[in-house]
Amino acid sequence: MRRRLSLYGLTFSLPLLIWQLLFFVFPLVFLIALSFWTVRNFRMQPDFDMVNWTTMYGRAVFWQAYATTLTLAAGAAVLTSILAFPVAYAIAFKLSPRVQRWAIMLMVIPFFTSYLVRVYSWQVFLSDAGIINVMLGWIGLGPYGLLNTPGATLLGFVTLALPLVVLLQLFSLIFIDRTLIEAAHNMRCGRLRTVFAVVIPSARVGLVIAALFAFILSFGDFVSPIYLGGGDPTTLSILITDTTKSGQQWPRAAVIALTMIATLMIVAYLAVRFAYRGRK
Amino acid sequence: MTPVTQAPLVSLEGVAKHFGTYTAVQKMDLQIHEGEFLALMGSSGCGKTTTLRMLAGLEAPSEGVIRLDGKPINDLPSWSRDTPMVWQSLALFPFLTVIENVEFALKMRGLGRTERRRRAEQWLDRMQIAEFAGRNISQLSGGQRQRVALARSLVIEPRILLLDEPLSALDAALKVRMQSVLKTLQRETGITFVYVTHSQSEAFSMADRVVIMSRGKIEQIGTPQDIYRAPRTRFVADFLGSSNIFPGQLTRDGQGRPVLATSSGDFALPAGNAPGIAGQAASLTVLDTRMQIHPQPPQGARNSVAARMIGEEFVGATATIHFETDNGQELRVQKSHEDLADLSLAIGKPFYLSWSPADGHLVQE
Amino acid sequence: MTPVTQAPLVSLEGVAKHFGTYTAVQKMDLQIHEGEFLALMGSSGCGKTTTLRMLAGLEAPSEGVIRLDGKPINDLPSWSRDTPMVWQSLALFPFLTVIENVEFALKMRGLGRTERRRRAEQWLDRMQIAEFAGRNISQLSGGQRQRVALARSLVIEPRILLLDEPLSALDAALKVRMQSVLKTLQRETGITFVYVTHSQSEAFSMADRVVIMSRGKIEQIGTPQDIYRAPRTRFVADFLGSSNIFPGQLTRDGQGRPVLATSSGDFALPAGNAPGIAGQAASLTVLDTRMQIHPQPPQGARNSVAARMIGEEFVGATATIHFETDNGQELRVQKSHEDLADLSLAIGKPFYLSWSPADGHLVQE
Amino acid sequence: APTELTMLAWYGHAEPDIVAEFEAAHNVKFVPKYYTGGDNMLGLISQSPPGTFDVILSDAEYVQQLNAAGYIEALDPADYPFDEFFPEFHKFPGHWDGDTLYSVITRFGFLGVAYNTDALTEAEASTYDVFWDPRLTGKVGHFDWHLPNLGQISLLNGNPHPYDIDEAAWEAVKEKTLSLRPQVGGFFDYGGTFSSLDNGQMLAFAGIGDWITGTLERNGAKVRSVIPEQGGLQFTESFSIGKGSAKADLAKAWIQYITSAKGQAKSAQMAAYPCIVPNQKGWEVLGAENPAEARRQGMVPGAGSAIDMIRTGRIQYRQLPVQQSLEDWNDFWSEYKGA
Amino acid sequence: MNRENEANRNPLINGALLAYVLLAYLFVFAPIVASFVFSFNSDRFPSIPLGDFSTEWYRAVAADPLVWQGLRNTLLVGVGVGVISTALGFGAAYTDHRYNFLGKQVYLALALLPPTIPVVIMGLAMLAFLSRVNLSGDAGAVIIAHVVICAPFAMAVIRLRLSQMDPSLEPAAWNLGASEWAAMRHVVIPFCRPAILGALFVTMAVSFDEFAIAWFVSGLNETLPVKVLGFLQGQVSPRINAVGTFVFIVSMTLLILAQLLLGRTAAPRKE
Ligand SMILES: Nc1ncnc2c1ncn2[C@@H]1O[C@H](COP(=O)(O)OP(=O)(O)OP(=O)(O)O)[C@@H](O)[C@H]1O
Ligand SMILES: Nc1ncnc2c1ncn2[C@@H]1O[C@H](COP(=O)(O)OP(=O)(O)OP(=O)(O)O)[C@@H](O)[C@H]1O
Ligand SMILES: [Mg+2]
Ligand SMILES: [Mg+2]
Repeated sequence: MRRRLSLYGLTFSLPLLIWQLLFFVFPLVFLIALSFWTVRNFRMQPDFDMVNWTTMYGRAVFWQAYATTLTLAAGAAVLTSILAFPVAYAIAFKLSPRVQRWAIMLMVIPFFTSYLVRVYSWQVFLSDAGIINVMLGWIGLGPYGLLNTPGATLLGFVTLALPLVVLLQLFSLIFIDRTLIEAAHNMRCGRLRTVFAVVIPSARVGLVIAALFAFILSFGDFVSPIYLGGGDPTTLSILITDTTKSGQQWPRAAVIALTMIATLMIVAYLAVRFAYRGRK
Repeated sequence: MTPVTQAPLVSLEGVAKHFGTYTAVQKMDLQIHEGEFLALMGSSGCGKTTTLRMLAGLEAPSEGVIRLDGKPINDLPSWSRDTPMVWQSLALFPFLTVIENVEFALKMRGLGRTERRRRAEQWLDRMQIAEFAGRNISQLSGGQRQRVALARSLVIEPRILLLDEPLSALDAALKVRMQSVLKTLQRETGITFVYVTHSQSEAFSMADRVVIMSRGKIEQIGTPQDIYRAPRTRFVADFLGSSNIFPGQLTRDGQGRPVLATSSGDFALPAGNAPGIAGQAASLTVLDTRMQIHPQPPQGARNSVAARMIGEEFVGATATIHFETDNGQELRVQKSHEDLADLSLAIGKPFYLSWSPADGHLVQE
Repeated sequence: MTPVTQAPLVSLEGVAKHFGTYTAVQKMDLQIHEGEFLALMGSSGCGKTTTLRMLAGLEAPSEGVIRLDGKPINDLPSWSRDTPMVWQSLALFPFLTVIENVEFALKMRGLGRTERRRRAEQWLDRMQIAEFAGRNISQLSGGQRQRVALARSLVIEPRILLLDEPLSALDAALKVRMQSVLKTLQRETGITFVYVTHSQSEAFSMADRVVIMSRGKIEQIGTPQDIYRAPRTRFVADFLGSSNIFPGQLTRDGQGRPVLATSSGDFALPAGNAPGIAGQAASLTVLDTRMQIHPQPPQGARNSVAARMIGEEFVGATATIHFETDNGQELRVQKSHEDLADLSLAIGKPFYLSWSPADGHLVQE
Repeated sequence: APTELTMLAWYGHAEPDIVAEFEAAHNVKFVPKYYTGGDNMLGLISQSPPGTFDVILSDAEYVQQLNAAGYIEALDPADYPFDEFFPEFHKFPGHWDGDTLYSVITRFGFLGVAYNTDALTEAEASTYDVFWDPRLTGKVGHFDWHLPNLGQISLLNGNPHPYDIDEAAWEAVKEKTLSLRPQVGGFFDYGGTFSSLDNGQMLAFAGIGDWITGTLERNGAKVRSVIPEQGGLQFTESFSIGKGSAKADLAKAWIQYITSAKGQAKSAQMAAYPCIVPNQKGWEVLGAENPAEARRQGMVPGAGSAIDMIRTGRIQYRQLPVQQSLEDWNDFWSEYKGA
Repeated sequence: MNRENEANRNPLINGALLAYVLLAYLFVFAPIVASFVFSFNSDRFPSIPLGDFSTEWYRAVAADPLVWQGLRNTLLVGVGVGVISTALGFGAAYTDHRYNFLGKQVYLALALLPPTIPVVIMGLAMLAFLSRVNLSGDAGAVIIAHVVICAPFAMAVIRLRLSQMDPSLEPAAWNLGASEWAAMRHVVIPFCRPAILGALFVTMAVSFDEFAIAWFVSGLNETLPVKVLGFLQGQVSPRINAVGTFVFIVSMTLLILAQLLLGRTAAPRKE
């Protein structure tokens, strides 16, 4: 097989390359340029000024929002992973192949319902007079303030990430060599202990990647912090919109966006390195 | 049940295993004695692995009782038995180093760090892989992995070791090497080995006793010599594969001598191998090394059949020539190249194959 | 270069293939004659497939010239050559029916619908698979697929057919069957077959000439008989695997007779096989069937070495016993069970192995 | 086919209840793009080619910005029925650059204290201090925009011109605002404000007024707005014609229509959210059409009417900060949210 | 063999695990089912106890010309995105399958990375860039932006199929006289057909559901999900549920079609 690109090969490989260069790389590069522009009279002007970077990085609010977002996203990643694991484990090991296929099918469905609609639904569940508090009321509890709390934001993140995390975990668990588990049993490793001694180490790559995806999704989401968290505390995605309220401060918003991208890349790099540590 | 003087280490009494409507193992009786090397053989899917897994507690018997030292162990979970197993895939833990793999079973038994390490190192030494202690499994060769798997199972010094085709993934040269490692190990430690294999060569070279299974049933149990010389059933003869088999019916010829009437003709039977009831179905087996090839019909008291050559297999000093009779039965003859030189073999050419009645062996259908 | 009278159909002149810094095929010279059955043999990775792919135009040679009928075809793309190939995986098109597969090459050559169908049906008939014409590939057995693959390649009635381990995926019985199909086909059509295989048995049973390759180089070309009887190099002897090999240096003994000095002792050489320059490196090969096993040192003019038994392979009527000398060389002896009965073999036991100088064969290092 | 006229507006301004009649009369079809905040709107305009939007509805504060950025066309005052408007709205600040008109006011509303009538009485809600009431801890909501909220605190601090304050007063406003932070249950956009008031999640709201509670009230929710004793703020919505519009004439006709007495009465009762209109004649038409709504919104001439409240100084215009920069206010707001 | 062996099974633990799984599915489906229920509920702000059964939100949605326009846009965009991303994704998958070249890692990164960038950032960057080059504000802009994030999905689906293709299939075609183009037409594309259709539906479904980027770049030509965002931001109303339910049904139909197409051809290959 000829491995060099020919006219024929370029016909297939170039379109995507050109498209992604034009409409993915250029926008991101433009975003970098934008972060050095200045705003005068509510109009952006091409410029090369560090002022947006120094202003944003000089503000305590920015770092607060950064810390909040990082914490929430990391929390969502851990929480979602922990909540998802028993589900993925049970689907992978306890269900017959037929039921398993159904379980996977059902987990795919949420991807096709609007996340907005689901978040809106949660509002109805969580509000003071909402479904949950009404039901708690029947047994004489509450009402509890559930909506507009960081907990509700986390709930939104879990809603967003859980199906994907379950599926990713599931696919790494399904491919675990069953004989490894049996070998552990065979060497006096009990049920629960096997999960920690064999199952989790074997599926590490998949588990870490799943958590990483939960992190990425939560880190950039603005729907849950606004509609379930009540905009309080401020996350980076909220800060992006807020920043523009000083009259067209898109360059500053670009600074936040670029910082977010950099953070995601570093986190992804660390996660992948951790996942593959000690492997060849 | 075979009467035994010494109490068996393990005994299976009427053990069966069903998967849904499928029966993988049918009511099986088997005694395994302390210190013996027992091989389980049979074609793919005959239930060898299932039997082994029931011993290891990885499958529960559907019927019957498995006893260890006389005590039933049917309900003992895998992790409460000391029946370590060596897997075909080895099932080494890829996320642990060599020594951590070997320590695993000791850790599960709650041994302290230093004691664990000491005993693991001792076994690595014994298996001559001490120098790889800190390596990852992926950095080892096939033979080295095999040794790690053995060390990992033996470190708890069990009374019985279960092996499921442990050598099948190795190349030919390494296989022979590891056979001698295994056999020596078994002799020196006195541990009972239950060894599952496809390979006649492995089973016959290493085992004290061989169990031949077919479709979940035991067909024959015996020493390698017994089984090779006197297969009890047609299945066993077929399975060993070194014989040509003629199915037929017992009857008597014009002179009243017992013969087997087959679709390829009536054949005289070996002297000592007197037939039972006339009319009974039986098969005659003839080792492929015992057959002669003739361009013309042979003379004398030999049995003979006409057959066309259909192919040739060339293996080192010998060749196996394949023939087909007019009614479609395939026959094989194994000969050295010297013996074949003057026959001018060619595919499609007709020949005659013959054997002395004394080289035949009668088996049950 | 071997001198040939008839002009070759295909010739490779100094052909080499590099992948990056790796050389898969080294300057190779080879003539393939019209109507012959040529087998390419060698261990995995020696460049057999690469050679075949260069003939098919799927790889471009890095150096040298490939000629078809004397005309260089280096730069001809695969689709402009009539060098059909049968792949190890068969590479049948799963989304086409049997007959559509066979028609494919004709369609690509722009033949009309009816003519295409007529010629495809003719080949299906010839390969005895006409009844499956409308089936999907997935509904065929292994042997039937093999026939479809052959028909698909042969339908264009090429002068040369390239085959890359076509039988390796089949089971043993089918292999022998298909060998006879292939050989008959080649004889009847007179098409030149270039047949790549791992298997000595296949190459030696079917081919007119065998090419043995090692690490991208041709080690020996010859008829099967020539190669088996007189391997030219140590590699070939090793590769055929039926010989024990003693590397050493040519020298003379006390009486001035030529001997080979090896790490296991000095060995007398076969008579006709007179040595070249003293001090030159050479190897002595001895077929494993030609060696004897003795419990005590043998007497007489035989060469002998001491060795411990390390294992045994049990194959039908014969057994191969493995030994190891004190300096770690492995030796093998193949014997029938009868011959071994009185030796009381046991792993670890010391023996003596001997052979007559006439059974030795001297090869280049 | 009808001509398409594009309108950039808050939700509701191009819904059938408002535009159907005009569309039929002029064979026009409105293509609206609804935004949810002025900055959001500015962003959209700045990123779209000139001429994308024919008609732009914006809050008065943004008219200045639109004009400064050159996104809107100058208008001829003679084209519009200013003579029917209350005099206060003839030369509305920010809509004129010298003598050039850029935007025509179409509706306005008052911002005060929005409250849940189950939780508070009107008397209790009649001061901004109610936000600090311990009963409301965690139940005070902010409409998430600095101008109305900080303006209200500025009023509470006794500044007569809430947006024209010196540094000391600004510091005082900041300090006062920060003291409210523990009471706050969230910062909401338009939709969030609606739902959290309706489902009782928030019991009092700063920065909004009848334009939201009025809608909810119509749907049976127990919420109301009141102008507290410290006074209220006025927001103002105005129509402009987008720079480069190819259908400026139609756009002009639309603005004429919606600022006419008939259009104004319609606009006052918009299904999406009700507002007060500046056209005196419009009040009359509304009073005839729907006296109850006219009364509810205070569009009945006399004491306590909307115009009266403006004239007696109870209402101040919402506008951009005068002595501080917009950034200062916004940055402080971000800090406040993050506190 | 998927199931654990029965010898080591404990019904109590398994029961608890299965109960947990059911709870998890309940959690996942609660908002979906609720929105479906609310869409038929007369209250504008639904709560317990539920109001009367009503189809008024559907009627409101159906009567809203903007919703129909949004639907038209969504379909237009969906089809455009499906076709273009599938074509681009196919090219990239084929490139990855067949060729090795310097910088392939970078090429693959470009091909696969976009879905991992948060949508707000993508939307912002897209709008900023597209408006500079006068491409923003219409369905074309949404298609451009959606193709960027959808092409990787198409590539993944088709790459998976190509990896099931016997690597000698294409050379076999050349060897039988098919030029590269003919082999593409007669072998590669027929082999990948189910995956190509699958990719088409998956990318359409993703585009159908994307609101954040579309909000930024769609300008006046809003798609349905952007409308939903508008409903949520502007005037909370159970129309969200009605539109959501509708979009859900369309997406699911596409997904099930894709499943059927992929499943049908995957099965016979297993023999
Ligand atoms: N968990 C299971 N569920 C259903 N059937 C099973 C299961 N395990 C094994 N079987 C079936 O039981 C039969 C015996 O299987 P077993 O693995 O014991 O065969 P084997 O003799 O080890 O074969 P091989 O030599 O191929 O390993 C097979 O037909 C297999 O398909
Ligand atoms: N496209 C390629 N790129 C790099 N190396 C290659 C390529 N194709 C083959 N090689 C290398 O060239 C050598 C010869 O390969 P080839 O496939 O010809 O071996 P072979 O003799 O057919 O082996 P086998 O018996 O395993 O099929 C191998 O080492 C292989 O790794
Ligand atoms: Mg098995
Ligand atoms: Mg090869």
